[in-house]
Amino acid sequence: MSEQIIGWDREQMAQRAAQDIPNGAYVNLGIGIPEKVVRYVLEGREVIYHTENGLLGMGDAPAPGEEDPELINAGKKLVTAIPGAAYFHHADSFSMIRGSHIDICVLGAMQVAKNGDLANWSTGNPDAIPAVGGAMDLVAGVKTINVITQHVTKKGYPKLVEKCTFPLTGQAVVSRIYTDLAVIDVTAEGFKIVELAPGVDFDYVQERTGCTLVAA
Amino acid sequence: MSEQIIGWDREQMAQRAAQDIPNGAYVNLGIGIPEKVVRYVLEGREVIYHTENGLLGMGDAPAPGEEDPELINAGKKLVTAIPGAAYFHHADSFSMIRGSHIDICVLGAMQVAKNGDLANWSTGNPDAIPAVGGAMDLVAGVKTINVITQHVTKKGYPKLVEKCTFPLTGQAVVSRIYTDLAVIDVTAEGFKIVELAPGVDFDYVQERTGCTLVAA
Amino acid sequence: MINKQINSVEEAVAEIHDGATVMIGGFGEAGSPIELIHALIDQGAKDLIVVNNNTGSGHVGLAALIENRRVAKMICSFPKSANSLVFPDLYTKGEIELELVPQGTLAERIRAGGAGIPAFYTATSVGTPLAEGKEVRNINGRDFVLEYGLTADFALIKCLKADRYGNLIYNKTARNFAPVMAMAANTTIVQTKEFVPVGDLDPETVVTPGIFVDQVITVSDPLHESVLVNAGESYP
Amino acid sequence: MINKQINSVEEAVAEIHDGATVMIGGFGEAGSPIELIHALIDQGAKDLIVVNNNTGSGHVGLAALIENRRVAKMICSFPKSANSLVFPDLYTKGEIELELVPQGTLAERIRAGGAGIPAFYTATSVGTPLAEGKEVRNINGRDFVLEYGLTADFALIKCLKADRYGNLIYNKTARNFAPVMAMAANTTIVQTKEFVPVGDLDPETVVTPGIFVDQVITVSDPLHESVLVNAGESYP
Repeated sequence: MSEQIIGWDREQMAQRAAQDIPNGAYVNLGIGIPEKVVRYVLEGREVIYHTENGLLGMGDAPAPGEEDPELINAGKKLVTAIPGAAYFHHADSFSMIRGSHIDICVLGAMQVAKNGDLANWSTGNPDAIPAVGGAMDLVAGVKTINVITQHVTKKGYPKLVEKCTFPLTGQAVVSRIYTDLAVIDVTAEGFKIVELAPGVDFDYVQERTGCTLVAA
Repeated sequence: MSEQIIGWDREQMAQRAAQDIPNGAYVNLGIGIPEKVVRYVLEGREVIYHTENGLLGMGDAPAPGEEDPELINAGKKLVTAIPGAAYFHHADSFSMIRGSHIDICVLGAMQVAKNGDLANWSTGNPDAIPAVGGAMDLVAGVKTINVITQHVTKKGYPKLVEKCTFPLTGQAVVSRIYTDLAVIDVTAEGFKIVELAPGVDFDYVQERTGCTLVAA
Repeated sequence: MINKQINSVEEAVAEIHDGATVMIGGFGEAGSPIELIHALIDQGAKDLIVVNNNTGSGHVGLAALIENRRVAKMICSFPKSANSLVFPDLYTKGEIELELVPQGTLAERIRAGGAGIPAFYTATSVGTPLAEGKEVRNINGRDFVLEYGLTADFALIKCLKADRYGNLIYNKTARNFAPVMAMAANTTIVQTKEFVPVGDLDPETVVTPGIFVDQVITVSDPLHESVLVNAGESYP
Repeated sequence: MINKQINSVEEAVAEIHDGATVMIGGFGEAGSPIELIHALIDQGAKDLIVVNNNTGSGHVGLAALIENRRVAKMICSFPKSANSLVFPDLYTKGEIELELVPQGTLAERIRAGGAGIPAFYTATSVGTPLAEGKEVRNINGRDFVLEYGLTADFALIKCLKADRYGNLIYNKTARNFAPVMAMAANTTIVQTKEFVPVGDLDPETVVTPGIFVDQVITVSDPLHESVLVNAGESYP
């Protein structure tokens, strides 16, 4: 199986995730596609983005000439600070996370299990360099964990699975998943389709998923 | 026995304690006579006074007209801030104390035992209102705990004793004691006279002490 | 749009329910949100558990809240400052409960509550009556007691400047417990001397980021507790 | 007089001994004290235990310290950023040790070390391989792991402005780990872009009070790690 040619692209996935962020939410964005969410705040809403390296009120990338190498996000990309922002140190920043003050976190994933288990930090390959960053803190502390991910791996394996085979980041933490094919909730009955991408049907998604889906 | 009429007065006790504070020390002062120490920094020395309610770089009382009811010390008396001061919140303030960043604390005492046990927060009287403030944090965290106290209580009972009868603030914490009669170190051999107040002799101090003193 | 500004102290304290745990900022009068406390007295909530370093002075502010029999229990470090009359009287009569906590442990327990740390070890109080009944653990040769994080339903705090996001800065030693209480409370209610436009506060100097703040009410000319106490006033 | 200013980066790092634990500020290049790290390479201390969120980029700064085989062990959360070449190579060969710590736990362990908290509980990592071998305790129905405070012999950090008392302010997200590392190290060595007279920094806005700082060296025009990496530079 090659890369998906139907469904949402990366920008559309970010845009779809942004739609579910209510006015006034405090939101942390993981590295990768989630970083793009910052661009898609809906008209009439204000959302405050937190980056765990010490900024509340993160804005999008700076205009050319406005870059400061000491103003970056958790992915070490150049960002800006909105009016009304605040800087703080790392322990204070993770107090916001661990203390459940952040409302929503949007993360990438390697695997999500139907009970909401998340694996996004290690393949468990003993030769790989393990690197966890703030992922375990985020899933343990943030009220709502959403995931943006391609529905399958580059090799075509399902990322939504019965049970994670990779080492866990956190147990039963994921609420909602935005893939290129669908928006899917983690429910007591398992993965439930909330919305299908244009031109994608249930069976198409089911074929590419590692466990039985529940229809909307 | 009535109040001491020989020996050092309260200002002199504070002044004597100040002599032992080296240049560059970070010092916390307890409520009562210790508060007066701030006035007696020796010529040529700079000492940074910490007050646990959130100020490093505390100065003496404000000049008339300069008072701010929101600039007070731990005894809730009006103070000033020196140039180079810093304000911080209570948890940060006690990080300085608990984390052993304060070099010297000068406290009042109800009793000091010859092994350095300190009692300065409660008589243990079940009818009294217990109040501990920051005393237990200070004795647990500050590198050197010195005490300024009258040598005996108002009723004439010794405050330097074999063993404290009042509930402890901390165990084996006191290094040096400044009384109206003498400067006394807590040593492995017990209380050792370092210096006698003018006109006071060893026997006079010994008579007013609850255990055997070691001469200088 | 985010706007945490509200229009009256009455509205600010309206949701505080009987039995609520309420953290109240201030060390003595510095930082005491006296208008919010008086509004809470007017509002009538009772059986409160109040966390403050002290128990108030005279017959206004926190002392008046206690005197009006709204407080079932105080969690504090120093309940008998000069001019503390009300609490000692009720405590002696056995009509109010006290949990006495060393000041640094109190600050750290509040900070832990806000930071999602359920418990921590500290050397403070080891070997004293305040460690009785607490778990003691030897770590690297020294004894420490286990202390638990402290959270609250509400915090009432006072600041110098606030914006509509709830970003706050404070005045001098009035800062004291407010920043950690703002972290530890489910709903943080702030009285500010000045309300400023978003962008006025320098992001490098914000002490309490708006994430910890829920409601902001402007009290431009706050009462001074010591002035009221010296004048012999009482509330209501 | 108190004067923590020193005259050269060589003098600043002179006392760092073989086997020392050294906390190094910075999240990626933001806040990385690159001149102090290069001075440490020149100084020659080895078998260091280094605490940093990452492992450096390219062949300069922290990556160069590792490449020059001065680091026996890294304590970090994310050792393989973009442009991290040196550490992964040595780690794969088994020539450097790694203690992987979740980022928030790392920050809190450093803060605890500085605050005199020997250990605390956190929910982070529960049920994951990083909790293996750690004490788990159920508190109010949720599992938490026990984590220990982290201290160091030295901290090397970077700031924007400093005075002779060692009061510091930072620039934007370059603040990151520096304030807690300054608390947790026995000797804190700071490189500042500007050295200002005592009294210039507003007491309300000081981020790191001087009590946590031992030595201040002015580096007015610091190197940018990303510029050096993009130019393919290596140190020494």
